[in-house]
Amino acid sequence: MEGGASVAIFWLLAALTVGAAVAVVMLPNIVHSALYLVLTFIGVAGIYILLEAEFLAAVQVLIYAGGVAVLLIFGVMLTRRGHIRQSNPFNSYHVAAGVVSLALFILVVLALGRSPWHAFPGPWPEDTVGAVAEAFLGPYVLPFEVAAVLLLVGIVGAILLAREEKGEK
Amino acid sequence: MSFPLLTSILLAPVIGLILILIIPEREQLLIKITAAVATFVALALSVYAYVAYDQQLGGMQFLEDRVWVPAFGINYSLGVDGISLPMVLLTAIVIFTGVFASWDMTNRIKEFFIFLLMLVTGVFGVFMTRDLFFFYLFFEVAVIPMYLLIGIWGSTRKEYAAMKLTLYLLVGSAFALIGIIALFLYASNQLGYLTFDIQTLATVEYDIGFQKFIFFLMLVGFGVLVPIWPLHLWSPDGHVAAPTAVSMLHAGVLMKLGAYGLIRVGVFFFPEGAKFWAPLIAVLCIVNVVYGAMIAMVQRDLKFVIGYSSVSHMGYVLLGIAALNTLSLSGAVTQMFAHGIMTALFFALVGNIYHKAHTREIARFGGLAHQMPKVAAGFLIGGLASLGLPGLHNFVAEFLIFLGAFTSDQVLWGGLLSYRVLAVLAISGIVITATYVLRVVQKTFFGPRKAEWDVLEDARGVELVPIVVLCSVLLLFGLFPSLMVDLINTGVAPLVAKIEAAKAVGGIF
Amino acid sequence: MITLSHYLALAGLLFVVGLFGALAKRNAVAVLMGIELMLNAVNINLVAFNRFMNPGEVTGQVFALFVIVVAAAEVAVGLAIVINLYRRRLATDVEEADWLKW
Amino acid sequence: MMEYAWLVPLFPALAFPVIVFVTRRLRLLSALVGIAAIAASFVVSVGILVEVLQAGVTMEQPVEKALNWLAIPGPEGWLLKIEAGILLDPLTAVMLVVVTLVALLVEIYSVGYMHGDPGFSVFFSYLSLFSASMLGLVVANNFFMMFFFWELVGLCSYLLIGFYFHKPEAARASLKAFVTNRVADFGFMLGFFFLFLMFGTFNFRELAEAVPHAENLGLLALAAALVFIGPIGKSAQFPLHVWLPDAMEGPTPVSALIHAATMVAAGVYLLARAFVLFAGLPSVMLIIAYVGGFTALFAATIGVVQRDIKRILAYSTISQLGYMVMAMGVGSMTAGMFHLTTHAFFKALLFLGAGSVIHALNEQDIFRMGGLARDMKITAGTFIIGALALAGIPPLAGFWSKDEILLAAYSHGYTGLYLLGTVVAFLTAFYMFRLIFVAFFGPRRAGLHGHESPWTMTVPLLVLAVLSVVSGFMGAPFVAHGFSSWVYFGEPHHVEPNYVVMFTSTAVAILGIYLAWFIYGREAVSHEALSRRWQGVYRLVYNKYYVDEAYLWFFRRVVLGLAEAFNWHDRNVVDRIFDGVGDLVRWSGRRLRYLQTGHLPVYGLVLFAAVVVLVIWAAAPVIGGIR
Repeated sequence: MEGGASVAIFWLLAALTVGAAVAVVMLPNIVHSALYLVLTFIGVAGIYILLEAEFLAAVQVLIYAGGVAVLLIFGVMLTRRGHIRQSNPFNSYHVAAGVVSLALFILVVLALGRSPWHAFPGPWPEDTVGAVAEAFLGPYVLPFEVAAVLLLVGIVGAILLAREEKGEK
Repeated sequence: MSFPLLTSILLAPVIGLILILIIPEREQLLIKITAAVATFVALALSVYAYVAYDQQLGGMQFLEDRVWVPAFGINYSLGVDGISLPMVLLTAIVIFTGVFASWDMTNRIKEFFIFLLMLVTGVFGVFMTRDLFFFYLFFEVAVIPMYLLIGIWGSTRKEYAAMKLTLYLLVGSAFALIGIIALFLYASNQLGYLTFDIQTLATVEYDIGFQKFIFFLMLVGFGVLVPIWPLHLWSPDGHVAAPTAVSMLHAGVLMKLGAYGLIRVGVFFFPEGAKFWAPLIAVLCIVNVVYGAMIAMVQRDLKFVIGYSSVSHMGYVLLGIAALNTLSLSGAVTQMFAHGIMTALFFALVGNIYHKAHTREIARFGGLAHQMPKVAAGFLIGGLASLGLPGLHNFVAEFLIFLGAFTSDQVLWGGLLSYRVLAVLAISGIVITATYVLRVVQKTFFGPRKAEWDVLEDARGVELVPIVVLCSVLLLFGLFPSLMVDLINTGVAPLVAKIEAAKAVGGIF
Repeated sequence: MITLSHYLALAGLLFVVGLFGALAKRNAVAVLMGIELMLNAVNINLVAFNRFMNPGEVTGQVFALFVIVVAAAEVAVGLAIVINLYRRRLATDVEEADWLKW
Repeated sequence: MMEYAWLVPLFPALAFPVIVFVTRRLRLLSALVGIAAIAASFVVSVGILVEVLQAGVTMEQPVEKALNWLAIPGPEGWLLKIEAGILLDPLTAVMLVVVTLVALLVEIYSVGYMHGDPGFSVFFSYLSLFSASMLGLVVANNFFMMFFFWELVGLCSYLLIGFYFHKPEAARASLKAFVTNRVADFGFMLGFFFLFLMFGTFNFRELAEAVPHAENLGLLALAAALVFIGPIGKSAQFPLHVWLPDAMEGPTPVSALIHAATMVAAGVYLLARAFVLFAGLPSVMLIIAYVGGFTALFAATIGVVQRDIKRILAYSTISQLGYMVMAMGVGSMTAGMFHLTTHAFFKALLFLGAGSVIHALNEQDIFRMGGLARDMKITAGTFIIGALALAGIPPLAGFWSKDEILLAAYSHGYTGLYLLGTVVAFLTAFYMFRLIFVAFFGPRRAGLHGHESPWTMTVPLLVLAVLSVVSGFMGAPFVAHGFSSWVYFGEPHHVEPNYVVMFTSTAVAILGIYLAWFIYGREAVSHEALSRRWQGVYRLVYNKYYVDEAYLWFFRRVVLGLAEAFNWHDRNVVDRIFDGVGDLVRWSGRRLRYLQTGHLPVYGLVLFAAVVVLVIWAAAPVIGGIR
């Protein structure tokens, strides 16, 4: 990626992602929000590609855009009540939430501005997937197994919580 | 290491406790006999230890060491010296007579004796241990059963009193815990290695400011137990509510835990701190003595009178500690022993009366000497001991304390008030004590015979054991005080040497 | 030239938007979406740091992957709760689920 | 015999437990054990007296044997050394004989008097305990041991006064006696504490050497004054005399032994034993003299109007004790001790006589008695001898000892006290013979018919009567080396008789007797009329100048009031503060509850608001661009 093109692409992707995120948050219609969420996920995947984390981008698209977004859409469908157009209003504390978020953002930006990142773009291994795989089965084998157990528990829990009681309607 | 004497004293009640666990509830007599045997074994061994203690050698004897937690230098090390041996003997005597004093209890006596023996194990542990960690551990073991014993088997306002007592003691022990931990940390980085052994911790040179602060913590922590004046309110309520054996143990022994702790962990570690806080203790203990005695004069409940008299008498112990010289300190330790025996006697008798008459209201009593001559005689001996009659042990103790405080030339408020004046105020206590004790004796035992009380029968058989044992101890050490005072001197000598070596520090005021 | 702070700024912005979404929304599912955004922002951070600060290894990406795993499990359980809430109170309104109220 | 001196207190001390635990059931055996014990002590005491006088043991070179009772080692030598020891000199020997003799006679007398009383053997055990502690006090060789037995004697007086504990007045009287003595012991203890502070010892001999050249005279005077408070309480001097008249609630033998002859004399004995302390301090001597003098007059006036036979004798005892203390104050230890000795005999006689009367008539008010001279020949006879001795009619014992005191006062220049002494002598004669004329010679009143007491009661009376006559001669001036050459302070002095003093005191006594005969014997003037004329004075004196009421008021108002205030303060202030801490926690808990709104976003907001705050607080310098 030569310099000029990658800069443009970065700004493009950034705008895309943030715009979609703002849409997810602002739109009154929950379904629109869900769709824009998918868009945000894809934007993030793009950024991963820019950071040469291809495998991660693929996983992002696959799980987030494919799985999580779909799940959210299901959630939206299952809990529909009242008019869909007003299904995603703000709660009574949204002003305070806004203030806190803004304050946090300012702090983050200030902190970023002040801290001297001595980033040195060194050689990036070609094959990130192999490295990741070795990491998973190397030093991180325990977290890897624990993650598996976590998923299992998560699924069982979700089923238990969400299944309908007999006779309950 | 020959026969582990101290551990067997400590474990005798525990074994008794375990045996009682096994015995079914309905075998009431068997339970009582087991408790009696267990405490008798402890008593016999304590008497043997008392006799076998080599006074010329002095210092800690009958040593036992077993490593417990090497990482922190905690080891299960036992030993008794001139100060702790009389306390062990006192505990053994009081629990032995306590068991007999509660011979006619009926409801749930299995749990009662289990908690009682647990309590006494804790107290034995505190007096015997040479390890600061175990000191605190046994200290807590002694406090917790107290709550249950008062809460379940108590009398007037027992829940309130049990809760109040436990809160006071636990808050107090929290202060002491902070002090102990601070002491431990400070010492370990001075010594370079972690240890909880009292002897080695005492060799460390503590900085003055540190001493002043930590001694205050110890003063509050153990002062609650003694009790020192503002923190004393748990003891009258606790005494009144507690069943006989528990109030015997409570006033007879638990209060000495506080004073012993103050001496062993307070004065022994922080002589400069002690000198700094001594004026405060001296003034507060005068309030203890006079205030406690005056209040005892207007109490309507017999047990309240004794409760407040304990507050007043423990004021003398504090005066002994505050004067910080050989005479007063050996007087203080002697008073701890003497007062323990005397209060146990009082509570045994009051328990006896209460059990039969179902009331402790002095106004309703009168002429009980007609129906209960032996109890009356016992009560009179207890009363005479409490007002410091010569020939009984308390007189020797009080005499030493007064003489020690009187001859010490420490001053307060820049010379405005001297210890001599405080000693005079304390001595005036003996007049007030004489008044209220004999007034109670007169109102309760003398005067015309009341038909209402003809139903009461005198103490006989088992009930006589506490009266006889305690009275004879008071008389024995009253007529031959050197039997105990010489032993206590060997314990007090190193303490006083440390105090003398300490730099002269101006008092708090 | 795109430097590390650009990515971090982007992640920060995304995180803040997600936070606003989570705190300000009435619908529980929207709150979940907000949380998802925040998690993605974190992932960007991880990968960006890995790429710029420590390119030799892939620990950043491994962590990102774990975050994704956890996020997935979290959404599943979150939605199950929301559905359960919906079935119990026929509303996914966050302010009506106030059983913890004093 | 002297080396067995420690046996004297030991015999009765052993008798006490023997009676209480062994022979309590058998009444006569208990009495015999008691009497045998005190008799043994008496024999040893007489032996000691003889040996002391022959072997030339004088006041300067006493025999002392002691062993450590309680010793606390200090850096150099003993920090505190308390001995249990005996100190034998003529003073001790005389006191031993007096105490053991009177105790023996009283115990024999009690066999008859206490006959039929349920607590018969307990009474004898208490008497033995009392004799043991009194003898212990006499032989003590240091202040601590004396204080030790001093309080034990106070205890026995408490037990014996309250012997009829079913009588509420007796119970109150015993409490009053003990507490009053306790107040005095408080002062006494402070006194010898000061001495220990200054001289570092309690031992009398060491003090005798150290006191003369003490430098801080002010402190010494304070110590001496405080030590004198002990005798004020024990010998019932003003203002601590209130307990003695009430002590009459006890059985009469007790009054005779304890509240007439021995215990109350302990105070005077202490003054004699520690005379070196007072001798060098004129200011303290003056206090002692005037306290003694005033008490003598004060008590005599009250005695004149009392109606109860034992109360009259009680006030007479207080008055005579005042005499002895005055003698000490005036500087003549010999006169004080001599009067103590003779007084012990005739006052014991008077009390036992009164006991015999009470035993016969079961009545104590003299105005309800009458004509006893005819019905109880021996009691009446001995009683009259006792009265004559007390009044100071020569040649009886009272005359010589009282004369010596008046002579001492006169010769040492205390003319005021001499006159006061003479007035008291007059009053003494008057109230004693008022009693005799009303009780013994008047018509038989209220149908009470006396009958003579059994021999166990009359023999002691006779012995004491003989002693009342004989004991005077040992101190009389014409005797070569009499009492004054044995018991003295400084150097033995020989008393040359001063006939003027002798004559005036006898004349005054006879005047008193005549006046008593005139009012009560011939009833020329009715005493009711007299008392009505001076009604105000009469009522004031009859009610003992309301001293008792004042103390009672003080105790009930001030002491109990203060106690109630403390009690209220304890319950409401201190307790409320600590309970308040508990309530505070509960109150604040109720307030903080409202933070939990239950809304999810609120929790999130609080969380992140806190994050913001923390970041600002922590990273302020970074963000602020300082670093």
